[in-house]
Amino acid sequence: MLHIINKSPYERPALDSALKTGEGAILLIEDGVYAAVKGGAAEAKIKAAQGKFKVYALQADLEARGMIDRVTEGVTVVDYGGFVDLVAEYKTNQSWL
Amino acid sequence: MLHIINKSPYERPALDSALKTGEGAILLIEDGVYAAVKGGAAEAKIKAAQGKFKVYALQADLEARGMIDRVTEGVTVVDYGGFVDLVAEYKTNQSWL
Amino acid sequence: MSVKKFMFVNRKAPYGTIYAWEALEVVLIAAAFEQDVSLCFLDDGVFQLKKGHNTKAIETKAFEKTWGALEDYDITKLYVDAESLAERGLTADDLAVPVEVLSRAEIGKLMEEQDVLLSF
Amino acid sequence: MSVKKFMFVNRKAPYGTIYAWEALEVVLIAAAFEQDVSLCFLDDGVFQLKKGHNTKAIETKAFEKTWGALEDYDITKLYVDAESLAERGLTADDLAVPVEVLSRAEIGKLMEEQDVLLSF
Amino acid sequence: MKFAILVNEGPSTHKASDTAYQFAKAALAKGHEIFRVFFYHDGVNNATRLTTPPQDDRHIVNRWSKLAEEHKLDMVVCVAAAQRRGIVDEGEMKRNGKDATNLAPGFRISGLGQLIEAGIQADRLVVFGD
Amino acid sequence: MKFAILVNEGPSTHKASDTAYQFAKAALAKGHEIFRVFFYHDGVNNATRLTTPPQDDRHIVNRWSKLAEEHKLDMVVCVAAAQRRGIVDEGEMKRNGKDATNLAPGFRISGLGQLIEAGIQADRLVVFGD
Repeated sequence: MLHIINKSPYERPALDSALKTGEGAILLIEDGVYAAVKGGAAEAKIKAAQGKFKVYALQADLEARGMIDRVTEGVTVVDYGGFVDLVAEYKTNQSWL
Repeated sequence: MLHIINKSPYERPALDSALKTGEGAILLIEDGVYAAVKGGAAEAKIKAAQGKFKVYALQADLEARGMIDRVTEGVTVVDYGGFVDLVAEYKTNQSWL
Repeated sequence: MSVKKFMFVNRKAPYGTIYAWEALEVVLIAAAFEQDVSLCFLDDGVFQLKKGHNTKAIETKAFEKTWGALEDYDITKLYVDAESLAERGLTADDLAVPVEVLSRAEIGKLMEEQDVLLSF
Repeated sequence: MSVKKFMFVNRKAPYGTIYAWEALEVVLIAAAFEQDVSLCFLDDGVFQLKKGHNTKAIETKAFEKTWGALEDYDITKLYVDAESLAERGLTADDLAVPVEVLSRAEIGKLMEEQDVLLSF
Repeated sequence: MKFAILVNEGPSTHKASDTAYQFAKAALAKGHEIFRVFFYHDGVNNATRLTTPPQDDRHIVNRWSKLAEEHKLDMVVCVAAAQRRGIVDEGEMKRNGKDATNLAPGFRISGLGQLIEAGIQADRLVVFGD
Repeated sequence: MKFAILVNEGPSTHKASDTAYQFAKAALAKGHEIFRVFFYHDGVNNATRLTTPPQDDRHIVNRWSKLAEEHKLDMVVCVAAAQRRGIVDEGEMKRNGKDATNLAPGFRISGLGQLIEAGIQADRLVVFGD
């Protein structure tokens, strides 16, 4: 299934909780995209998760935060259309609010 | 100074951040009162902090959450009047939102 | 009307915000629509079920009794994450209603089986 | 009018919520009242200062330029927590304006010296 | 494919409404159907016609109204959440003895059943919130 | 002692407004003065007279209005935050070409300067938010 995460990994347990619970795909949006940025403490979490999850991050939110040029390897950047495609692709989705 | 914390220690870094930065007194209110409850992972943090901080927790919020009978030792329970007294007692206060 | 599997994922503490209470209102409506309803409690959501709420001093409606009433609406599938309980110093005995305590992996499997996941 | 020491404590990431932007509006007013204004950035608040914001696709006003304009309002005391930066993989070179990078303890001391702390 | 969207936060403060709007626009552009947009919790605050955002900023409410008009979207505001937060149409005004309305064009106030129905009828329900 | 209070969240969704209200009541009961209550961010949503909370629940807006009347409290709603969120008095209605008002009794709309002034004049400013 698709796990949608809109919370910063430095402020909320949403990403940790999703990683522990599920499998499938992770889509990082809004403040959640900070998890897709390399160099920070979140990088190791995302790298460790990539065996079990495909990881996506929303382009618009990465750009807004000045982070589009430092995305962790293996993370796929998608636009809003890609967001729609992911929701269509997976039978179920959950927003980890 | 007085540090006012209204966030659960399990969901937000507010308490950790206040403990690292300041000294003086900690007042736990709203979901922040979960830090004042014994038996959970937050208990050790509060006990460790008690050398540097006086720790208070708001009675009304502990009661609402069914936690009034399991407050960590050394934490002083205050009512809204006590909240007012604490703000008056310390020259400055900060809400760690 | 077709029946779908609705799971309500509760991850927020009660009273600090209204999400837990307004989520419960949705649960009751889903039951009225005779859907296959389950609730799962993770992270601070487990605090919602703690017994002994007394909201008199915060002057807010308590919803502890509603948990007990869920059975009248044929809602009996309440799942609680073992790890979230333990981290918060709680056991199933501390909760206001009977629940099934599960591992994260078991909860993950249940989520995969749903049609609709509503998270609060 | 008397002059007080106002410190604005910014702990939230930009754009996910409006707090950072509306906080900046208060900062500018405090400066217009000729108060002794300082800003401090902790936790996710350090992300507010990251340079290179491009908010076209989220269709929201960017406020990166406002940091540069603060000097015109005689606001020059911008303090950033070293630990928060490091945890997020950032250095002072990544930021849109010159700041003073301090330890938590140093920030704590500055807070103690304030008259009013406004936190966002 | 048939989508339903749940918006749980108001305009401005949280990004939920913005992201939901961009998602809806992208879904429509791809030829998908949007069965319903349901506004709950503070999401009901997206439905007031009384906002005046800064001129150089997006107009979140009008944008939703326009999208609804262009694509005949069904945008439903939860009545219970709306009553708590003061979102009022003609019917609610009379029922609750209020002296004004503030519901924006393209929105209608109805019950939570509309959310459950959206969950049943749509192929996918996506939640945007905080 | 002279207190100022800043409320940054709306009614119902977050507890900030409730806690601020209980704090204000307790401060007044102890003989303190409240120089001003300032509503910012979503806090401006506390100032709509259009809410109808459930009958067995507290009425957050009316409670503030009543406290203000009893104690002659100065309750100020930030104009910029109010415009973004649709809180409107007579003056704002005319200025922005709106067709209704929703400001509750006891509140007035004014600028952010009123918050800074409160910080200067009061002995203590306490922030309630999320």
